Amino acid sequence: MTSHIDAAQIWLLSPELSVVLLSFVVLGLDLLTRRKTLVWAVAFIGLIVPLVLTLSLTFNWFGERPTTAFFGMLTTDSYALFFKYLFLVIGFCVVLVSYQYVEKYLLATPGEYYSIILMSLAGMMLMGGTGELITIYISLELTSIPLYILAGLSRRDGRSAEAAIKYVLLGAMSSAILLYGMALLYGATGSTDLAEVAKSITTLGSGNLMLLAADVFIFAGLGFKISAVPFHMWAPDIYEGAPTPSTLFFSVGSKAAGFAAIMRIFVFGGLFAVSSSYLWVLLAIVAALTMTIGNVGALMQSNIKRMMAYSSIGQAGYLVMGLAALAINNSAAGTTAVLVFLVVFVVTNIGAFTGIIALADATGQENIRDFDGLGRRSPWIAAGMAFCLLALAGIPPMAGFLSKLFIFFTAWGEGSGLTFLVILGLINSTISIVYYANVVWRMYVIEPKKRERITVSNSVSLTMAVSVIGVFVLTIVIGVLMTQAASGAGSLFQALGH
Amino acid sequence: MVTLNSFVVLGAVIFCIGLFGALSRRNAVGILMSIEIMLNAVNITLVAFASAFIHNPNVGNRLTGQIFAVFIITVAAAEAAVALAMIIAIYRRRNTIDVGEINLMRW
Amino acid sequence: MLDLPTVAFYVIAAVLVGSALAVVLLRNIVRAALFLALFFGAAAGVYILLNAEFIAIVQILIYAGAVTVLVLFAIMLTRNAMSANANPYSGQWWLAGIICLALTLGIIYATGSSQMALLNPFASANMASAGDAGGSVVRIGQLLYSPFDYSYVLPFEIASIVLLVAIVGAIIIGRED
Amino acid sequence: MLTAIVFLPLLAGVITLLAPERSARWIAAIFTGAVFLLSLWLYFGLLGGSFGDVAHPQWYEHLDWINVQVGNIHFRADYALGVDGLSILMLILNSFLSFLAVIGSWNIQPRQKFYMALILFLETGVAGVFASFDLFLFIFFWEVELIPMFLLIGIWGGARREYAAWKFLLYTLIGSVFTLGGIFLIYFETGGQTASFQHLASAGPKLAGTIPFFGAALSLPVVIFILICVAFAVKMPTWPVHTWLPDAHTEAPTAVSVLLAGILLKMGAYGLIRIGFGFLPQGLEAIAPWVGILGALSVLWGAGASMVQRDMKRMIAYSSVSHMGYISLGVAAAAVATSAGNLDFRQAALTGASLQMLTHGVITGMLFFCVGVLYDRAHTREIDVFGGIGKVMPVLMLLYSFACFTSLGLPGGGGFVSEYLTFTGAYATLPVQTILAVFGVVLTAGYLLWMLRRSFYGALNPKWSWLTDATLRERSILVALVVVILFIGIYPAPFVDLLSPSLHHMLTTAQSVVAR
Amino acid sequence: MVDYVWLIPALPLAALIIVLLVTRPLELAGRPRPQRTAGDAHGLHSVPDAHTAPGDEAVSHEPQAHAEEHDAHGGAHDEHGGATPFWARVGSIIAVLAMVAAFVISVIIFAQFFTGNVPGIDAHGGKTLQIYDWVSFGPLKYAIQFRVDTLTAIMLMVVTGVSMLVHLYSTGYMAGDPGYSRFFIELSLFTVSMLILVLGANFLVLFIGWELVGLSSYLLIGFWFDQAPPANLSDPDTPPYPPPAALKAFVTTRFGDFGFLIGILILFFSTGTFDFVQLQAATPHMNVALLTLAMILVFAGAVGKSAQFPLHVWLPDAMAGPTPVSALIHAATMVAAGVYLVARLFPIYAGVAGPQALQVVGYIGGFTALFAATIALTQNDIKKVLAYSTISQLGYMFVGLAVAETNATGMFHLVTHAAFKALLFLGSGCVILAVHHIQDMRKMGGLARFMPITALTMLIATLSISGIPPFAGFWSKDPIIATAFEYGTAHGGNYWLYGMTAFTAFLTAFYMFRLYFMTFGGRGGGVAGLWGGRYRGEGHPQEAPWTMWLPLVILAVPTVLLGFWGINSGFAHYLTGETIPYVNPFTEALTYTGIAVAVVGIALAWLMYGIEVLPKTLFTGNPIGALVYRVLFHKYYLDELYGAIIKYVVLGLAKGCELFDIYIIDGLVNGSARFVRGLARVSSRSETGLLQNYGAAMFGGVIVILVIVFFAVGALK
Repeated sequence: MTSHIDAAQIWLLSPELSVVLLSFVVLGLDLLTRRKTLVWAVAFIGLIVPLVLTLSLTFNWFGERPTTAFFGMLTTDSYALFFKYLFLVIGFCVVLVSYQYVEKYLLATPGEYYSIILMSLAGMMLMGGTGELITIYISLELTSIPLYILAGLSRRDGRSAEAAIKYVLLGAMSSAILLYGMALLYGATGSTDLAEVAKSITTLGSGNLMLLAADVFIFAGLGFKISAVPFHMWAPDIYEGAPTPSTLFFSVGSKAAGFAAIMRIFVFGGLFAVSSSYLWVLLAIVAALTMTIGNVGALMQSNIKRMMAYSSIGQAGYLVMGLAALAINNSAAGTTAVLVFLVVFVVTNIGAFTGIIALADATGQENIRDFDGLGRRSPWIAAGMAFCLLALAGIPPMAGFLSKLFIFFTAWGEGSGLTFLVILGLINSTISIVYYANVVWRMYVIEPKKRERITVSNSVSLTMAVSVIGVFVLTIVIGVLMTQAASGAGSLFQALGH
Repeated sequence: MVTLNSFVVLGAVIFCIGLFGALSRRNAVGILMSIEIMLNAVNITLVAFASAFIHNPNVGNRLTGQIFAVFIITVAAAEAAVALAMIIAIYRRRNTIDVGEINLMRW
Repeated sequence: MLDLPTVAFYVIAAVLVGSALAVVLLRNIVRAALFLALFFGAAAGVYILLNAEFIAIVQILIYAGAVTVLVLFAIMLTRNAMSANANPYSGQWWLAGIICLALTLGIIYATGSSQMALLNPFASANMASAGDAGGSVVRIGQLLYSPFDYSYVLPFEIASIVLLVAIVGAIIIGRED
Repeated sequence: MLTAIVFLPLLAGVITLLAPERSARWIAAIFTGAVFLLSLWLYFGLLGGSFGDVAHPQWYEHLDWINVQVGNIHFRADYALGVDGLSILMLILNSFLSFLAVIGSWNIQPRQKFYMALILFLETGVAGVFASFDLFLFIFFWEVELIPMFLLIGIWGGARREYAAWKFLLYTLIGSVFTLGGIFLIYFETGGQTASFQHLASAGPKLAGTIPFFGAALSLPVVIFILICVAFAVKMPTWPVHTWLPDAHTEAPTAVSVLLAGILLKMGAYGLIRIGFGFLPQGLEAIAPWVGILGALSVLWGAGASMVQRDMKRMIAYSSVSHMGYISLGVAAAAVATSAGNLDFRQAALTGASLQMLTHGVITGMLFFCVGVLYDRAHTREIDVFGGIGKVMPVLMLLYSFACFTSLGLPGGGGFVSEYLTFTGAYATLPVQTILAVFGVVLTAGYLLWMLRRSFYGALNPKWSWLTDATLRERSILVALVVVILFIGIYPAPFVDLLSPSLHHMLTTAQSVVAR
Repeated sequence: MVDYVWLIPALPLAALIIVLLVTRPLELAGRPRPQRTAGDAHGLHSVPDAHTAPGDEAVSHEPQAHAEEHDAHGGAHDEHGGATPFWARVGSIIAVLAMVAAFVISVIIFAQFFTGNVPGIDAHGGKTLQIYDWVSFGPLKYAIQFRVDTLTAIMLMVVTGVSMLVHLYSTGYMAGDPGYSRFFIELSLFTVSMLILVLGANFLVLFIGWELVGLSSYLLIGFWFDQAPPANLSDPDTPPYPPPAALKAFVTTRFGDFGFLIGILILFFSTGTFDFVQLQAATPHMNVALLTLAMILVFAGAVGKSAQFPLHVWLPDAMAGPTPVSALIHAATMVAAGVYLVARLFPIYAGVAGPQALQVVGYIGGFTALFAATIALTQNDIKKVLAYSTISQLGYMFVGLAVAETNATGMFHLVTHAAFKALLFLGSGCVILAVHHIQDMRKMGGLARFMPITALTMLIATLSISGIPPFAGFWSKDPIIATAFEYGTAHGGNYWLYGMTAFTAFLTAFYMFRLYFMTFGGRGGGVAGLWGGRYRGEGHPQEAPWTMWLPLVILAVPTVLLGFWGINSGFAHYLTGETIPYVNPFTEALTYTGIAVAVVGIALAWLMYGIEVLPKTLFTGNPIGALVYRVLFHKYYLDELYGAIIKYVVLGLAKGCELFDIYIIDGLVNGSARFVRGLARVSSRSETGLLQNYGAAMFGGVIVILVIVFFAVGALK
């Protein structure tokens, strides 16, 4: 650990730093120009800078990179880099897809909108890249506060404001419980530096109640972000009420950030190492509930965003199953599975939401009914959306199948205790196909009431293309992805000397 | 004698009082105030822990709990600002801040 | 043994709990807000008791000052938002009560019964008389933004962005369409 | 080579989608035709050499696809394509029927382009199932066909298509749930290093031991077998999980029914033979009598239910249940090892069952095409509303009768060969079940001929006097099928030679398990 | 020549292919195509092409007129007098020529065996010819092999001979029928199949032939598939209606095949071979009880195919086919396949299997003989009488096989029966044609005057079947009755078989002469009612053309002469290769009893139908007689019984299956779907939209989890 901050440490921070600077630039640009396209283009192209900087970190362009900076509060292990890329992809796609929606439906100017998104993005990136509780908390808030704002940005109806207030109040409650957990953890170990926590935690018994209470509270606080049952209840309302690009953003971003933080805290902080025998049961129960309630709840929805909310709860269930697999042996396999699943989930979810945005851009409708005959009204968007929905459902040949298979496989392989969870997961994915396929059914089978074609802006089409191609490529190179994820997961465990 | 545990218990009690308010007050501002109470409870706990750790040779001089409390205060203020803005926004739209009536979206 | 700090603690604790209950239970929201200010003040007292003067100052400045004012403004702005004769408590207050009670007991049970590894030597010490703990403003200043010694400069910088975001957000949300 | 066969249709499907509406069918026809020729080369290219078995696949292609080792978890799924005799046969059947399906739906409306693309996607999925040589790749392809089929039934289906499509989808998926569980089990139990067919074929039969289940200790191989084969049983379908089939068949458009009966059901049978029998012979053996009973029950049940159907397609669908029962019977019989001496009988049974996959594919395909010809004109398939239409549709009557007769196992048609082989072989190990199944032959004759009698025989119902006979295109399809059916029926040796090495390999592996 | 035996089936096959692929398309191409005019779906069409054969190009027809014409013909086929197209005629000539050639080869082979000049013959007196292998698994061979021995040679003679004559006959009988070509295709198909059947060296080939003749039979019975149903189908006097008859024939025989196939399976499993010769060597190692069961099951196939009780019901209905078909398939050859099968396996039946096997054969045969004869007494349809007579005679053959030491007794009756029954059917065909498709004998009478050749040949055949010496029937039937008597003596005085066969002989004589008198004779005819009499029908019957009467004349020759082959066990010697001790029948009293019985039968028929001195209500006048008559007339109500079983039991069970599927299985399926949907509704109701509920859920969840974990700690500690 270097004793003082130097250029190399700034280099480690540079991706996040550049995102923040970009958000300032965008915000400032908004004052100077009224041309939305310019703002949008700057936001979009500007994201290349953090990408390049992340690449420079990955490939050590400027010499061997230090492992940590800022007194251990910033780490750039493979795990962190993995999430940086993931969030940058999310950033690119969200910025890309928002172009038309912003001017049509949002209260905010494009500059404000993009800068808020970018700040949140910086928060997310930091969440994956820090190994210290205070920083995690602050990053979480940097992530969340923009999201609260984003939820309330829709100009059109009261639902958006309602979503925002629900989101902010529940978010604050969850922050409180998270903080309480962190406080307890601090109280138990005397440090908020996870590496030190991991060291000192071993002297506590596995059954230390204070530690377990801290575990539960921290999980509850972050469980809110990943919408795990029973902390999921906000998701349907807020997904429905928020403007669709924002919904997309927190359905993928917030969730990924939540998982980044959970795994960081629980693995890096050594919590799983100490209390795995209790925690995996807890996680298994939560996983079972989450996927069941998510998937069953989605069946009867009529609003597509609400359905997607339940869907993402269901997907979170699979992820939590991965966490359980991670917890049971505290092994990197579960982490790998979660990382892989997250990537695929992010890409496919972006595709699915892009379809929703495309329809909303054109018609302003967002009921499942409104997708009737989309296959004829807009063949390419419908095809891409169907492709992504089916990938979410885990139907081959889409990558979703493989990532889900991998997570189930890992859970199955990690312990016989998770066998029934896997079977429940398989049953759930069958149930989930019903509502995903229902959308596909409506898009292709039902005849539309209006037959005129839907015009889709290029940016939306491009996003769709990116995510479809992404899914397709992921299918083929999923092996590579898994290897990368495995190295990311490995780096998370390395610090512990595993 | 006031031990660490006294402070922790105090924190727990206050946290839960705040929680009760957050879960039962119908006025959105009231909920927000309750949440502030919860955060304060956390702060009390943290500062208490920090004091307990103060003689710890490894970490004591970092005063982590106090620093944490500073950050929490900062963020809570920011959050409160945003939340109040939203309460006002919804008041403008719906003319109510009764969370029992803010249920346009359900099922 | 009943020394001054102990007495002070119990007094402050009683005020804290009482004012918190008042905030939570009072029907009149304005009064509740005023009790909130009291609560914040009492909390500062706790901090002083713990020799965390800086925190106490910040608490007074930000909470008792800024936040309370903010809240009061919000209450003023949203006047008549609640129908006067409506029950200020939601229908699930009893459930909330059970939850809170259980949670309190749970936390007390968890913290009380467990051995706090690093705390062991100090856990039973009389906290109220710990003496100067180095929680000076200077030390805290160092810890917040020293680039050379161990410091929380990264979260500090992030916190500044959080504030910026909050400002921007509040403006966007709060402005008229 | 195999990659081309599997993915060419996919490519063609994409091209079809991009091409203008009018040219879609031509593209589809050209590509399916090309794939058909390619798949023939699978056979002719090996003529004179070995057709391979599961340990020595031919046309083998192998790439690392997924190979991750994290901790104690090793997830390995190779992109391994390979064939042995069994797969070659199925691949040819697949490409052949897909080609015919494209030709057979030449004038399908509406949304012709989309239809053709879906057919092509379907072909890819099915070909992948038959060609994959890694269990994970297998299950990957296994579900590829679902959505194209779902949409094909949904968009171009009959009145109750919604119910049928959903039923098809969910039934199949629920089957897969168990199968995936079984696959995980077998993967980890056989070492957890690879799921390649070669590995499983050698390691699977060695599995032994028990697995606890709510206090009971169940035999591990049996449990794995049952789990894995649930999806296959659904797909085949076997009683009592067959009820999706009549609905799906009835509602699907003609060519899709052909594909459904012709190849999709064979995926189940193929899985049963390749995975159930090939990898877990000891598991199958332990419950073979029950599997045999299920087979016989399917035969009789399907035949019985066929008798009382009013809708031709529904009747044929139930007849598929019945005919696929022979496959279960044959495979079950092949797994029973009462003594070393009856290996030859068991090979006969297994060959019969495998051949039944082919013959049922072409024969039922032909039946569906015939019904399709009728339906295209009359827009009804209700048996009783027709009457004496042989008078106006003599060619169709001839071909339809041919299909019916070969379906009921008349010599000269392929059905006879497979049924005869199955019976003669299966009797050696499962006599009672075989006798029950043989009775199905009588029932089959009953319902098929009764159907002919009610629709084609008798005085022409004046209502239908305007019906026109099969067109040249329709005739060509049917005649092509006739030729194939006759060829199998008269000279089955090439097909059996193709199958023999792979089946023999499975049987000797199974035999060695019992010997141990 | 034996090596070229494959030519025999190949020739008709070639003819089939040529007709199917060459001449018939030419014929169709030459046919004028009617123009489809707008709105002619129910329009009127000009006559010449109103009735197009199946296989025709898509043509629109005028259906009502068609149906009416059918009715006018009483349900029989129509269009006589219409010209047969040139190419159709060419096709038929090709078919006939092929049959002639096949017959010639058969004769040569037959002669070779006669002279004993067969190269490469094996120890079992035959030669197995490998055609090709289906498949083989180790020692299990599924081979397509032909076997030629004396039994085959005889059958080849019978099949090709009768088939040739029927082909020839059909060129006349079917002239002008729109399905002329199709008829010859199907006829050739039958011949091929039958030849495969008799040539088969193993069960596989035999079974192939066995099933294929079933197909041909089905097709030919249903040849006039487009007939309108007659008004009163259930009336026994109504001529059978082709569509259901064909169905019935096929399914009923399949029922027998079920047993047959199981028998094959047992034998194959036990011996590992299908080959008849190898089976002879292998069966002695089998469990006798199992073997006996297997042989009885194999016989079940014969019961179906040879229309023995209780599976005989299809044969009378099979008369719905054109008469040449009845002659060839349902009298001479196919129905004899069952007999051939038992004869083929005779060494096993008699030598290896338990005695129960042949007892079953004998009793079923004997009972059927009697049973069918009683029904034949009451039938008025000329073809139905002959059909029941066929059933009865087949029963004789089985008795002959069951009671005798060799299979020669039964086989000899098969051969002679083939001749005279074919003759009888072809003759009846001439009659039916002459009286314009009336089959009811009550509308005939005195036809001998109009068609002397037919009458004379029919008379010879009738005498033959009645067992009057010196006609062939006597020489083959008498040994059966005699052997049955010996059998009874040998089995402790169990004369049941003898009694049945002897009584049947009486009945046969009666009903056959009843048929003759009602058709050709009658009161007022010459030679005491034997030659001519009052014609009760309409129109002016005429003698058939030469193509039709020539086969009658040719068949009359063996009908008269063939019997003499039986003298000195000539036939038996030829067939078995052994020298069988021969007893001159005329030295036995039993023979005279048999003849006397036959004569009494003839006399009774003569009194009742020839000179009609006895009233026809002689036996039916009293209540018991009337009841018996009713029962017999309705064929013991077996059709009704079977119909009821099918309708209520089989279809009931089938419906049960379907309902189970719909209500139980699908009920479960749909029910679980509904359950999940209900669950979904409930779970989405939990989203109340109230944020405090959500918060309560969150913190409540925290507590629940906390409690679980704490309890887990307590439990695990």
